[in-house]
Formats: sequence, structure tokens, C-alpha cells
Amino acid sequence: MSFLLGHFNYLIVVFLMMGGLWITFSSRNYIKRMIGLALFQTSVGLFYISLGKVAGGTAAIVLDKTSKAGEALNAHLSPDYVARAGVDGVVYSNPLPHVLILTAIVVGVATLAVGLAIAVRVREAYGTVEAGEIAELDRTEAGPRA
Amino acid sequence: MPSFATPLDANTIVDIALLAMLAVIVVAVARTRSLLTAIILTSVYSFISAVWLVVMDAADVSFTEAVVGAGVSTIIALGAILLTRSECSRIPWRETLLPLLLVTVTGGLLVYAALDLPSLGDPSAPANIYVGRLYLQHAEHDIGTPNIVTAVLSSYRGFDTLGETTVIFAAGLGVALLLGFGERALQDTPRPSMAKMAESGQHVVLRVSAKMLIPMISIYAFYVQFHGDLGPGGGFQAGVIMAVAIILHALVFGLQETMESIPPQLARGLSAFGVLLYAGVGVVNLTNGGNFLDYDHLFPRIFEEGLPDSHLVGGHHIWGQHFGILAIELGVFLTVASTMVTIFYAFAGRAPDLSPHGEG
Amino acid sequence: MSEVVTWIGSSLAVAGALAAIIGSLGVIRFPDFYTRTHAASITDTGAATLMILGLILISGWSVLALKLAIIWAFIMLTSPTAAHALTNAAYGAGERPQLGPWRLFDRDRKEAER
Amino acid sequence: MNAFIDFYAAPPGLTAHAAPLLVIGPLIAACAAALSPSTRSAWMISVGGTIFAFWMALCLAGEVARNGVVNYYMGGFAPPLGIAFRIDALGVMFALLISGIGVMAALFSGHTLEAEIMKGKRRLYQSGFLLCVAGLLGLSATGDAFNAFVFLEVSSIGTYALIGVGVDRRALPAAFNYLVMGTIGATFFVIGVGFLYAATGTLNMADMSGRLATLGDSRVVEAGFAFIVIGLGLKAAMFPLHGWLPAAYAYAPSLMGVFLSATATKAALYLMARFLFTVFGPHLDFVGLFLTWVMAPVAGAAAIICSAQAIFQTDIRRILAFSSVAQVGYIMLGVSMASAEGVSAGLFHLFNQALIKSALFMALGGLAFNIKATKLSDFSGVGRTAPWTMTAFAIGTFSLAGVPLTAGFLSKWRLIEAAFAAHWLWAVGVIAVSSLLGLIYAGRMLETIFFRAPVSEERAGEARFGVLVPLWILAAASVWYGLDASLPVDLSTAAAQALGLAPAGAAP
Repeated sequence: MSFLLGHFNYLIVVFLMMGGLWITFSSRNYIKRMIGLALFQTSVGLFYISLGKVAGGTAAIVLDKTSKAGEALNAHLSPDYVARAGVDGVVYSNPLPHVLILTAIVVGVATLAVGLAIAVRVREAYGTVEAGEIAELDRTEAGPRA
Repeated sequence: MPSFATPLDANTIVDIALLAMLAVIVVAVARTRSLLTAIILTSVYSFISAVWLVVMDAADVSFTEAVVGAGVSTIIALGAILLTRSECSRIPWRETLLPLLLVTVTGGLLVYAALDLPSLGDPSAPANIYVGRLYLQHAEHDIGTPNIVTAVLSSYRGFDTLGETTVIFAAGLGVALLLGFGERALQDTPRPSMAKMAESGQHVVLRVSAKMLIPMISIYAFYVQFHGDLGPGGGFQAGVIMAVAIILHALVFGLQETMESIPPQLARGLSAFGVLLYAGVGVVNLTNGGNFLDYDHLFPRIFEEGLPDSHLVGGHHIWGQHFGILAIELGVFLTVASTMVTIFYAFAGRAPDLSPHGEG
Repeated sequence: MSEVVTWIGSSLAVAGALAAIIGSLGVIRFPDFYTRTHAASITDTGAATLMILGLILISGWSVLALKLAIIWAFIMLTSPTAAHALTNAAYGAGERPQLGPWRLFDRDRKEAER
Repeated sequence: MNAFIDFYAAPPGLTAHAAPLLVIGPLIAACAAALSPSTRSAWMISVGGTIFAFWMALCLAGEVARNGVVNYYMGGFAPPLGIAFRIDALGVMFALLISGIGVMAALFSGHTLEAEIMKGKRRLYQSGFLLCVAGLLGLSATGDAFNAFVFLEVSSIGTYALIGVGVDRRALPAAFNYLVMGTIGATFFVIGVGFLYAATGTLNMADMSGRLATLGDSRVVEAGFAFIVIGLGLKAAMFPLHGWLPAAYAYAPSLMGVFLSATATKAALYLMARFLFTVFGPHLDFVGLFLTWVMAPVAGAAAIICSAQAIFQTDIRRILAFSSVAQVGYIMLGVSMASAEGVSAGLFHLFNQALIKSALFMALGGLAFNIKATKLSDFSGVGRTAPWTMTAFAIGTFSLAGVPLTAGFLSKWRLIEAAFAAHWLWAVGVIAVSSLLGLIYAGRMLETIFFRAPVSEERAGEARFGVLVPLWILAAASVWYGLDASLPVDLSTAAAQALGLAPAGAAP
């Protein structure tokens, strides 16, 4: 049970990633594929963030352990645990995955914008954004292609 | 190393509930054939994941996800379906078999590895005891900003952030190459949808509240910009918020109106300038004898020696770091805000010269 | 004393959450676009007000309370405007409200579906 | 690397910072090109930026020849806290290759953009090209796993759009597919890096490698390995993940064909080699198993199947694109031998391929002024009307097919030698069969171009002078390295050594 509790996040995040990937692979519509890709990338972000969580921790903004917020935070934790997991008496979550995922989110929106722009151009050039119809148009209008 | 079991506390319960919601949304997105529904659901997905990120203590990421995933991405995607179509075709079940196989295999591999990972929240997991902990221990001394995410983002791993800013710049460039800068909107006669809004008295409520909101949003953007050292936020989030204020202006008062006050050329120029500013800070560090992006060498040695509490005379060397971070965050802000505006111009200015409801 | 204030704050927040749930029930159950939007927007502001009030009570006098108050003002400004813009656009696009008694409408819809 | 040992190309102050400047130079040039007032100035900035990058790569080559490895700490923070550039002989080889091809492509771009890109957008096009150069150079220099992802995206995001903007509408779906596949590849890479981070707690590749060596095998590490290899395989168009490549290269504007065919997939291959041999290392069981039982057969299949596919293409650029995938197969075959000979032969082949492919695409792009169509049959008899362009094309094709006295022959020969040394007789057979197929499609192209009657006399003229110069430099290089291969052999041997693979016969 405690094993499941400890790995529940990863299992759901894997499901989310694969959901996004499935939408990307199975859809023929360009816009839908981009949506799937965006979901996939966001979910990978969730995976990283799960890695960096520290139980009972707080966001990595330096906190004085004697301040009100610091005391409130430490009220639920055993001093032993705080000494082991904390820095200067306060338990923080790992900031490094946060930094990485900030970057990844930005990359995600950049990809989304470019992909959708290409989709708009495809619509103007072919009159459709369905992959099957585009392939059909290429076959019939541009002559046989190998 | 003591074994660790994830506690079943309020945090974990909320975590499970939010993740379950996300799972439901992904299924719904996969099932729907209406692209509009899919986009709105994706926006909801981003929003719920932003909430989840707060539960996971990732305040900065949450902020970014909310403004980007739920905000700007949605706007771009809606613009795209306006220019393409809003329904997608049904997929024959035969065609789903191969994707299903691929996804099952990939997912199986992921599960295979994920079950071997340390439990959620384990403070002694390898990921949490090494570099991440070093940042927590050293950031305040090395960089001097209470927000460690900002310290890592803009100083320790500032080079990544330069790359990230470049990626955004490249995206603006790519969209502009593909769709132009919205020059069609400037050339043509007023577009009915926009012009009607601006001229008829119908949208008076919208315009009045927009007039109140736009300054508020802009001020908030600057707050986020300059507060990034202390709390969640920074150049990226602020840039997106600023862009949202401009986009709101364009939506309510018409694209032409906005383009007159912020010409597309200006937006394009600023987005290149932001990257230049960022890289320029790095080059200044080089000329002052430091490594690239070593903000300790932001100021010439003579100037630095004159500063109180300078690292050269044995104090904290926060001066260079402080101003260096300010400067590069400004670069990020300029690039992000102007690129988002460029992208919006490109999509919005691309007149639907085809019928708006697809060819069906 | 602070204990009591916290309890009041918490119950206000819970009440806000309940209001939000009721609002979403309305969105599902109400017959036409306008009533649904109404349900969504009015409970949105109402629920947000209750929750923020509760949170202000919990947090006590601090900068946090001020920030919460500003968020409340922001929601009070945007949420009704959004609802207004939405319904206005729908009306402009030709969506007409369903008028008349509930049962009647329900029957009409079933007939239309047949 | 001995050729560079007495090479002091720049004052020491500049040489000390050559590593970041290698990337920052083209990056700043990209911004300047976007801001520049005219197409012409943008072109000059583009040429200047790539030449600067090449200069910095030469400085680094000198440093690496003298000191072995150049470490540069961004922001002055030593790893694992900061991002470090770590440039060894392998990295230098790629930096030289990418920036050198970049200079040629920039020279070439002056004229070709006029023919293919709308007037107001040429500056942006140059800017996007420079970003791509900067990203690929960053990839070859970085020593940080996540930073590699960022550079992978810097080099790709603009590229997707640059491929799509052109005269041929088929470029658009091609660019879209490339975007989807490229993004999935990059995201898989991120997942893999995430697993490695979960196992080791660090992102610095050298640090990661050290910790993996003590940790040994685990399911997390295995999955990380699998995702990194699949992700980079997608980016590198490793068979059977190459579906996006032929259309993307064939329909892209010719500048992108010239530059990407020579560098983009190669940079992904570089990163894969880096992970395979330095981060993981063949001493791990699953890496050895993967190299022998997955990568080698797949590489062999790629070399044969894609060469055969190339024979049946009607579009001349698609022939070259399929040939590219087949060549990736050769390179992979060399790498999968995991011996110093095999890897250095693979890298030597990669070096030659980069020169050849960019020359071939350049010749075709140079003619794009005169011949709008790209079908092979449209090129009949062009060899008579455009002899200079097409002679260079022929030299490239000879080298591609591996005709003796060309560089292509030498690298295939070394591959065969390495296969014999590894007792992989089947690999020798694969190379022989695939070379035969290569001769067929090369012969088919040359036969059409030189020995068929022209379709219409007046259309096909010589490429412009500005195209002929870089084209002939590349063609001459592939002849020169066919006669005297000491430089690329030197580079690739040193690169293989930098991966920790000692030559079998070498005395310790």
C-alpha cells in the first residue's frame, strides 16, 4: 500500500504522458496532433516535478525557521526529519527540476506556436489540415511519388 | 539510509485528487472530435496542473504553466482553429492499433522504470541529495536572492536560460516567417469583427473594464518582473503577462489600433534586442575578466572596489549578481513579451480569406 | 480567539467551495446558454468572495490579506465582464434564450430531439 | 589532432573564451541579422558570423591538440552546480565540421535566397539559419545533459519553419512531420535525462558518467538509456525512425537542404555517441548488448534498405535524402563495433558525407534558378549546359558511391577494415551490397544528367559564381581528402580516443 502511495504519482504521470503521445500518434488532424504534443510535453514536466518533491517541504524560497511561516511549517514535522532533510532548519523541495521544467515549458509553447503556424499555412496551401487528405492531394495533383 | 514511506497527509490526498482530474481530462481530450473542446480542455489541464504544481512546491513552474499553458497557448491555439477548422475527422479503429501498440510499449517501459524510482517525497532520493541540495545550501551566499529557483535559473544555469530565450526568439522568427507580421491587417480596410467592436456602442462594458484592466495587468507584469528575486516570478512570466495585456487591448479595441501603438516592426526588433541584451551581459563579463555570464564580473574592477560590501574586499559579492540578474531578466522580459505579441499579430493578422467555418 | 477566527475562515472557504459545486451543477442542469452562463458567473464571483474572505480571516492582518483583497477586486472586475462578453457574443451570433416554464421547455427539447 | 598542435589562431585572451564565443558569435549574429536594414547586410552578417564561429573552432582545435580537453564553466560555477562546456577531440571535430559547412552554406545563401524566399523575409531567414548554426555548435560543445536538450531545441525550432517556407507546398506537411517527430525525439531525450537525473542527481555528463560507473545497472538507468537512444535516434533519422527525413530534405529551400543534410542528423549522432560511450560506456552490459544486437543489425538494414529505396525515387533530392539515411546506417555500423577502428571509420565516413551531401544539395540548389522542377528527368542533359556545376555534382556523386580516389572510397574501405578486425563478416557483406546499390543510384543520376538529351535547351544554364565558389571548395575538399586523408583520419582517430576507445594494436 505504501509502495503504491509512493509511486502513484509516477503511474498517473506515465498515463498522462502516454495519453498525449497517443493523441499525437493516432490523430490525423494537425491541430489535434499539436494538442497531443503539448499535453505530452506538459506531462513530462509533471514527471520531473514529482522527482523533486520532498515530503513536508516548501517552495524553494529562503525562509527563516524562526519566522511565523517557518514555525508553521515545522510544526508538523519531527525535528529529526527536519535535521535530516532540511537546510538551515527548513525543509525545501528540490529547486533544480523546477528550473529545468521552466525551460521545458517555454520550449513547449515555442513548439506549439511554430507547429500551429505551419498548420495554418498547410490549410492555406491544401485547404485541409487532415493528414490523409493532404497525402491524397499530393498524390493526385503533383503526379506519382514514390 | 533510513527507509522512507510517502505519508498519507493532506498534501498527498490533494495530489491524488488533482492527478485523477488530469487523467480524466486527457481521456476527454482524446475522445472529443471538436477541436474547440479539446483546446479548452487543454487549457483546463494546464490550469489544474498549475494548481498541482503548487501542491508540489513548484511555485515558479506553476506560475509559468498558468500564464503559458492556460493563457498564451490557448490564445494561439484558438487563433489557429479560427484559421483552419474546428472539427477533426473520425479515426478508423484500424488506424489506432499501431499507435496503441507504440504507446503501450513506451508506457510499459516507463512503468518498468518508474516502479524502481524512490517513493514520492523521499528526501534521501539521489535526485534530492546532491546538486539540488547544494543549490539550497549555497545559493543565498553565492547569488544573494531568496528565491533559489531564480538564482539557479538566472545565474547557476543562466546559460540554459539564454538558450531558452533564444528558443522563444526562434519561435517568433519562425511564426513570422510562416505567417508574416500581420501586415494584411494594416493594409486592408477595417475588419468587420474587430471594427464592429471598436465602433459600435455595443461593447461598452468590455471597453470600460478593459481600460481598467490593462493598466492593472501591466503594473502586475512589472511587479512580477522585479519581484522575481524574492518570490515566484521573473522575466519570463512577466513578459507573458505584459503580452497578455497587449493582446487584450487588441481583442477589445481592434488589431489595427494596437498595431498603431506597438508596430510589428518594433515588436520584432525588441525580441532580437532582448536576446542581444542577455548575450551582451555575458560578453561584458568576458571583457571584465570573468567567464561568460559570470555576473560577479559585471562591473569593471575599479567600479566594483568602490562598492560597499564588495566581494573584492571580502564581503558578499551580491552587487554584480543582483544587477546581472536584473539585466538578463529584462532581456528575457523584452524577448518574451515582444515575441508573444509578434506571434499574436501573425495569427490575428492572417485574415481568414477562406470561409471561417472550414470547407464543410 | 485566533482559533475561532480560523474556524470561521475555514467554514467560509468550505461554503465557497460548496457554492462553486452548486454553480457547476447549474451549468450542467440549466436548460439554455444564458441560464448556464448565469449560473457559472454568479457562483464564480460568489464562491470566490466567500473563499477569499475565509482566507483573509485565516491569514490575519498581513500583506497576504491585502493581496487576497486585490485578487478579489480583480475577480469582481473580470468575471462579470467575461460573462457579459460571452452572452453578448452569443446573442450577436443568433443564440436566443429559451423562454417559458421549465417543463414545457424540457418537453420541447425532447420533441426536437425526436 | 597533431595538425593543430602549433596552431595559435587568436590572441590568448580570446582563445581562453573561444568555447562560449563559438556559440555566442553566431547567436549575436542572428540577432543582428534580424535587426539589419537590408538583405545584403544580413547576408554579410551571416557570412561573418559563421566565419567567426569557424575561427573559434580552429582556436579550440589548437587548444584541444595541446591540452586534450577544454573545460569552460559558464558563469564561473564549476560543475555540478553550473553548466560546463567540455570540448574534446570529438567535439572539436564536430565544431569544425558544423562551422565549416556553415560558412559554405552562408556563402551559398546569398544567391539562393533571392530565388526561393519572399523579399521581406530573407533577413529573418538568415537569422534563423544562424540560430540553427549556434544551436548545433552548442550541442557539440556542451557538457551538460539538459543544456544539450536546450541546444537541440535552439537548433530545431527555427529549422521547422525554415523548412516549411519555400516554393514547394509539399514542404509544409514535411516540416510539420519533422516538427512532430523532432519534438517527440527531444521530449524522449528529456525523459531519458530525467531518469538519469533521478538515478544520479546530477546533470553534468562527466559527473553522471562517474556516478553511473559506481551505481551500476538499474531499471531506471536502463530506461534512461532507452529513451535517450530512441529520442536521439529520431533526431538522427536512425532507421527505422527516419520517416520524416526524405520529404523534409527534399522539399525544403535549398539552403536548408545544404546545411541540414550535412549537419543536423550528424549532430544528433554526435550526441548519441557521447552518451553511448562517455556517459554510459560499453562496460555496462545493456550498452554492449544494444550495440551488438540492436544497433548493428538496424544499421545494416538501413544501409541496404534505404539504398534500395533511393534507387526507385524519381525526385533527385529524395534520392539524396534516402541516401543520407543509408549513410547514417554506415556510420552507425561503425559506431556499433565499439572499437577504436570502427568508431573512427564511422566518424571519418560522417565527415566525408557532410562534405559530399552539402556539395550535392548545393549543386542542385544552384540550378534552382534555372530549373524549377526537381524530378530526375528534368535534369537530363544538364551536364552539357551547366558543366561546371554538374562536374562538381559528379565528383560528389563519385565520392558518395565510393569510387576509388575519392574520400568516400577511403572511409568505406576503413569501415570494411574495421569490420574485418571485429570479425563481423556480415557487416562486410552489408557494406559491399549497399555500395553496389549506391553505384546503381549514383550511376542513374549521372547517366540522366550527362548522357541524356536535354529536355529544352534554353532553360538550364550554369549556376551563379557565388554558388560555384563554395560548391567547388567542397568538391575539391572531397577529392583532396581522397588523395591525402591525413586530416580527417587524424581528427576521427583522436575523436575515437576521446571517447575512451583505444586502438586495438596501440602500445599502452
